[in-house]
Amino acid sequence: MLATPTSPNRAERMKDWTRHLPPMAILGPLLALLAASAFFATQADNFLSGQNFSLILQQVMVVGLLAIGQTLIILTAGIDLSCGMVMALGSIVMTKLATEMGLHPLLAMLLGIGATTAFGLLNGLLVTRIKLPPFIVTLGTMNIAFAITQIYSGAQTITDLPEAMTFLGDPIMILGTPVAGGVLVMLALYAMVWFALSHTAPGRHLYAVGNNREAARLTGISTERVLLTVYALAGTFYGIAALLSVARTGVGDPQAGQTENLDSITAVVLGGTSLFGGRGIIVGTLIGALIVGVFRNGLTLMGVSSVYQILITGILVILAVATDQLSHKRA
Amino acid sequence: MLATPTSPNRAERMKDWTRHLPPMAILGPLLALLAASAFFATQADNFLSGQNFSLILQQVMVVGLLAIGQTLIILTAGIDLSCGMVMALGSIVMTKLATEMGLHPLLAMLLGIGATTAFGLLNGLLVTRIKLPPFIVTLGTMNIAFAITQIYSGAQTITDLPEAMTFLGDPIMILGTPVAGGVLVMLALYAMVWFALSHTAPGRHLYAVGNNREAARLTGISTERVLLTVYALAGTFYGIAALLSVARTGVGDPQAGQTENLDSITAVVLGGTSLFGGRGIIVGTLIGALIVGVFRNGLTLMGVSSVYQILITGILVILAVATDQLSHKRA
Amino acid sequence: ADQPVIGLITKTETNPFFVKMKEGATAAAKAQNVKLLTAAGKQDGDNAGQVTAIENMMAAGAKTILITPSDAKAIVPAIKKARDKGVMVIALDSPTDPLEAVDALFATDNYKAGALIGQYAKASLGGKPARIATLDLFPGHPVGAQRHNGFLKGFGLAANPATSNELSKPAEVVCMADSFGDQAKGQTAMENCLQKNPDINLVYTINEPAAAGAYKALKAAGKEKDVLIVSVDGGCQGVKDVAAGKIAATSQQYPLKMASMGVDAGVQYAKTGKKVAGYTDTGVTLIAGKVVPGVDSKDAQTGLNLCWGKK
Amino acid sequence: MQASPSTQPIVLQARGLVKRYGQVTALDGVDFELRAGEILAVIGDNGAGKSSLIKALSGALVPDEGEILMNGQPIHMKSPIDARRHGIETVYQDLAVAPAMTIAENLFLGREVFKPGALNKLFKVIDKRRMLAEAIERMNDLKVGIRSMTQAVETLSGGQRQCVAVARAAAFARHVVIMDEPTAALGVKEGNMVLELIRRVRDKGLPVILISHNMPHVFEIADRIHVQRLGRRAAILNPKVVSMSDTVAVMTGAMTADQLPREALC
Amino acid sequence: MQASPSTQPIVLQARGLVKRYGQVTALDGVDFELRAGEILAVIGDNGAGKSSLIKALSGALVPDEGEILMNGQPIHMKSPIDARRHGIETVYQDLAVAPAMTIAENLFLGREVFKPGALNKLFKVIDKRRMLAEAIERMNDLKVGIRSMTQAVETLSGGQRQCVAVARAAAFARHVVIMDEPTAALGVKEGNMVLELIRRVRDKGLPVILISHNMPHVFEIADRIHVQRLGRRAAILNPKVVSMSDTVAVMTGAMTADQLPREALC
Ligand SMILES: Nc1ncnc2c1ncn2[C@@H]1O[C@H](COP(=O)(O)OP(=O)(O)OP(=O)(O)O)[C@@H](O)[C@H]1O
Ligand SMILES: Nc1ncnc2c1ncn2[C@@H]1O[C@H](COP(=O)(O)OP(=O)(O)OP(=O)(O)O)[C@@H](O)[C@H]1O
Ligand SMILES: [Mg+2]
Ligand SMILES: [Mg+2]
Repeated sequence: MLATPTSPNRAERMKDWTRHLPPMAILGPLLALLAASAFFATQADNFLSGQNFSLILQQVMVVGLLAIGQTLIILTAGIDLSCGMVMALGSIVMTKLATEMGLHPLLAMLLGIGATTAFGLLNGLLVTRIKLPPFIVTLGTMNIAFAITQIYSGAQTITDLPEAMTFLGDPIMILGTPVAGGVLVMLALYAMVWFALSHTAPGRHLYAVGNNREAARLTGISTERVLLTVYALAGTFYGIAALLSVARTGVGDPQAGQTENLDSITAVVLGGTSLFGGRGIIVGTLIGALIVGVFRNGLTLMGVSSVYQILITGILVILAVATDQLSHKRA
Repeated sequence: MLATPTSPNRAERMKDWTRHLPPMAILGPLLALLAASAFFATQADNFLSGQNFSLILQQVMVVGLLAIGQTLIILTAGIDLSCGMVMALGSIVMTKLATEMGLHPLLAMLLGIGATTAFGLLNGLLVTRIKLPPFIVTLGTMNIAFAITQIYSGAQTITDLPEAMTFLGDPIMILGTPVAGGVLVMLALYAMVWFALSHTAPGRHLYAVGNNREAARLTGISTERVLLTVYALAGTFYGIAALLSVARTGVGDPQAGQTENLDSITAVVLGGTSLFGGRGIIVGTLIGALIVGVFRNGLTLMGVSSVYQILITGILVILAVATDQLSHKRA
Repeated sequence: ADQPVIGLITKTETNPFFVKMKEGATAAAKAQNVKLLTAAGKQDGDNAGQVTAIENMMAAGAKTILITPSDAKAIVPAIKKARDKGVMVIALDSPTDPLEAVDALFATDNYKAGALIGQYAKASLGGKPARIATLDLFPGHPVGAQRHNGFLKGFGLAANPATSNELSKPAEVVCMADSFGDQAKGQTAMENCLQKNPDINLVYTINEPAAAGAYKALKAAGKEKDVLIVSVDGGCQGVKDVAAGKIAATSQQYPLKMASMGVDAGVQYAKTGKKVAGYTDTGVTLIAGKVVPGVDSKDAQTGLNLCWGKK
Repeated sequence: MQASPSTQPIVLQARGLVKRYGQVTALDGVDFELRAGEILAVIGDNGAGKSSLIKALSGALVPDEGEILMNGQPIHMKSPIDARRHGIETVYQDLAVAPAMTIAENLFLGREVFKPGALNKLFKVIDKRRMLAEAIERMNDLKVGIRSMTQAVETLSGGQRQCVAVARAAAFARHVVIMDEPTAALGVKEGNMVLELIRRVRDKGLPVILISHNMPHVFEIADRIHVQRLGRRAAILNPKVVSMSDTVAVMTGAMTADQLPREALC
Repeated sequence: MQASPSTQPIVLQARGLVKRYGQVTALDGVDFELRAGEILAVIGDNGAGKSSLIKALSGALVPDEGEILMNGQPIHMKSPIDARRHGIETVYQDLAVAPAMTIAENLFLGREVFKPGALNKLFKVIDKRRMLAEAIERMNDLKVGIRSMTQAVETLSGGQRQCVAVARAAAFARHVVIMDEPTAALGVKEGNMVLELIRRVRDKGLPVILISHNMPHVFEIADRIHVQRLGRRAAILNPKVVSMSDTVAVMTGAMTADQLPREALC
């Protein structure tokens, strides 16, 4: 209030209004992750080992990277259904250029990331210039990217890649545990994006755009540029995801990415980011991706068949978000 | 304005504000449908025949019926990712009960529709009671319904159905053209839903809830009940879709419905219904479903391979909505 | 007179196996001057999409339809309707259930393909107790079940018959996971299986991409020498992997042959009105890196000559 | 025109209403009385609990404690539908209209007129023509002249929307009309017209509860003033006696009700 | 304190602005002048084009015709950023705040303070601590006391939000502050505080454009009154001379400017 002796009553009332602060927001997902880990540790012998955790990290690195781009887009109140397919396109472009065209692997990798960035930019242009809902835009580009991937690759897996393209899949020993280089790339990118989102002006502008687009515009933020940048940047992350998926599997696979669309959204949502935009923390997404990875790994170790794994994933998604919702409920 | 001599200027200003009236809203999709039909008529010999149109209708009848439920949900500003899986569950329940349990076909059909309605109700309860976003809820129930379908059917297709379960797939001669009974059911349901949406109080309430939920609540509409009814009713339509899919294919197929989730959303969007709720006409959805059907049929007749069909569908979705958007743009 | 019209409906047009099949058919059609229409389901298991395709092809005047059924049972009523209208329907690659639902079947027996690698694996292991991991397709898919169950049968274990879509799980199978026929998912599945059971010594995979993924996981764990991988398909890449010792053995199938036989039959029907009938086994060949006594196999070079895909 | 308000019977009454949001206490045991045929203004600082009080009286909010009586009988309202059944109509601060729907539809939202015939009643088939005719008639009754009743509300200016909301309440209320800041967004002319509308409603014999921050409006039109402060009723003032500055003093807590002359209270 | 406004130099000027929305003409050739050090009130009926005028002056809207001059120089503003560069700050009618972000962040939104060092500048690394300190300082300057600058704006009451928006404009403006109905949603006390804040801004030497429907507020605070009607300027009135009722008459078109005594105009 203005500088008047506000009644203590009023002041007290205010206190509780204070929304859960950022660190609180990832508390839920973090607890879920720990609970799940504890559960599996008691159920499966081989779950609790540094090596298994490094394995899980490695298994989530591709989805984890896709989910960075997905988080950025969801923070602006958008959604991207095309991310997996765009990634597949990127992996085909880079592997095909490196093998059949004989380009230098590094150049091929850059061109592959360029292709996914271009696709992201296309999404962004359709969203900002023609003002189409992101759901529709990416529903369309999902099909387009898939078709181009198939046509360009002739539906053939691309093999015999140069060593330089797959070294990120090779393990590096850290504290006696082998960790894939790609995992380190993923963790580094999460740290960078976290810093950019919370400590730089463009990061804060992204939140503002997702929170109240018109207000952001009126305070002088170029919302179009923010959105375009976000979609293009998401495309870049999908390109890096393509790189990691190529490094991990050692091939360019035109069939990749088909389930990753929804997986990445699931990770973001489990990580506590709101689908309405403007609220969420990137680290939550990493935790969300890990939750999915831990469940898939743990359930397999327990010998649960895949149909039941799907069932459990479905229940998990609803339960996680419901718990979050109920705990946030004021009234 | 209040009863004062408002300046003619003011009155004139008002005129243009008048939004496109309902019939205008489906003009775009209708023109698109006609244009597509005209195009294919020139490109493929066998396209322009009553029999081929009856065929297209028959091919869209399942998606068309799912899209009725989807439209209702989208009109309330929701979305349903689970519809196809719920339909598959329904078709398994009804066929299994009719064959292995030996229930009377009619009873089995009713129980199948009951199962899908129950699933719709579950979606509705999660959306209204725990206030979860429909996207998350149906992402979860999509997995759950799929898993239950697989477990319950043992992943086996169910065959040897009683005649009474498939008669809706049989053709009826109308004006010398064979038309599947299911098509008539679909058309009748579209007519009924159109009437209910535009001429009954619950229909108008549905629009009000989608348009401004809080306002609807304050004017005394029980928004919870409206939403619950919509989700449950959508479930019922998915059950009827299950019936038609069983009638059409003659089997209970646990793999059914996987592509129909997005197909039904595509139909709704092509039909001009807004994903933000409150605006749209059910007949537009039928036209949207037909556009997809005409393209698939026409492209196949032209001998276009399916990868290119996917590409064209992707472009089509964006183009259709973009045209709609650009034509509506004021300023 | 009019060109005869022949329709080819595959499960998808994104699986290399079916892409090759389509190429074979296209080539044969060109050679014989027939109009070939192609269509596919939107994804593996999309029966409704195949039904739609049958109808559209009939509307386009096809008198012969070649189809690789996504769902052996579910497609039957639609095929019956087509045949009632005088269309000759030939199943390629996979049978319908019942078999007689089509005029003819040009196919490999997936159950038998599984059985061959099962027998090979049994012989290779010698008397050693088997600890098996299976990397299957995805829930509910018939081909996944046939190959899996056939493999177990060939290995001498109790297994469901060819008609079942359910995967058997005898005690020797210590880990079962879905690979979706995809390399990345196959790798993840293998990693988790190894974590669960480090002493796995035999891996069955639904196809060669999954096998490649499994190999990568094994190699990362330093176990690629101790574990036998067997697979099905016989694509060129897979055969190369056999030659390289990554995959011990694979059952090779012949999509091009199926397709060209189908087109030939269609042309014959158009010209003479004579339908083909019955089951023609287009053959499965066991391609193995090492010969083991008691099991017939061909070497990788033979496989490479006959393989489909990019040679 | 109107009788001396304080002798009129009490139509709507609330006793000791409490409403907490988490640890925020919006209503802290507020009492309230509305008498027949009067315009009762409710004033108070931002956050004093005016809207919360009104929401409790209109069924949009269920109080944690306390009771509400209509004509001396306790009533329990769980939703706005219940309030409506008791003849209470409300104009909310954030106008409760569906922008994409027409004016006529908005007027009748939640109380559609059905076509005659049992079947039509059963299926709740609405009589669009009659609703349109009635909308025009009722708006004319209240001298609100809007060109076309079939235009969407989103095509109206803020002032026109306000008029629609006020007219809706005025047209359908049987016992009480509640208005939460009906003139806040309006220009001078439009504001005066809404005041005129409120008078006309009162003259139809309906008591009106009016929430407003606009003191001149309040003093121009109110028969009694309920002053809300910190979730309670601080005083009931007589605008014919008390001064505007004293009223503001009570409202802000600078003065208590006892410091006022007795005739200022009522 | 302030010199006679009509002799002061013109800071911001608009000539013949036209803005059409489809066939709706929101601005119909409006002229406008703001002089140094004055509070200029803009009044008019709903839909008269006040907000549109203000949006044109603040870069939120590009007029179809006409020109805008600052200190006699034509300026072209294509977005609010341009206006800000020219030292024009605006408080919009529908408060432009990001509810989930903190008060400090909202204050600095779009003009974050970066940490020192070239690298930090390059990556636009924000200096949270300095922004917080500055936020407190600037709010204190304006005697706005909010408990914690790190609480989210959505936890504030309507009045507090309004204060944040006003304070933001006042704290950062270099040439002109524009306020579109800053007191509309406020109670008496809060409203008076915002008026006080506006006076303080003027006393810092900044001219203020104030849009308001609240006549008493306008007459209390304005140095000159710009009356907007049907998309044009109907008159410029001197609140010290003209009566409130005459002003309303001009606003509603019941009277034209020529019918007023000459000294009422300025
Ligand atoms: N839904 C809610 N959740 C939490 N607190 C609320 C809610 N609604 C109101 N409050 C709080 O309750 C108190 C009373 O609010 P109310 O809206 O009744 O005030 P008011 O007198 O109408 O104020 P105004 O004049 O600004 O409209 C305020 O402190 C407000 O912040
Ligand atoms: N985005 C828009 N599209 C179409 N018409 C508009 C738009 N914005 C304003 N108008 C119209 O332009 C005219 C002037 O509007 P403006 O908002 O400037 O009025 P105002 O004087 O600020 O009114 P108020 O006092 O209600 O805020 C009105 O007729 C309004 O309906
Ligand atoms: Mg209020
Ligand atoms: Mg305005």
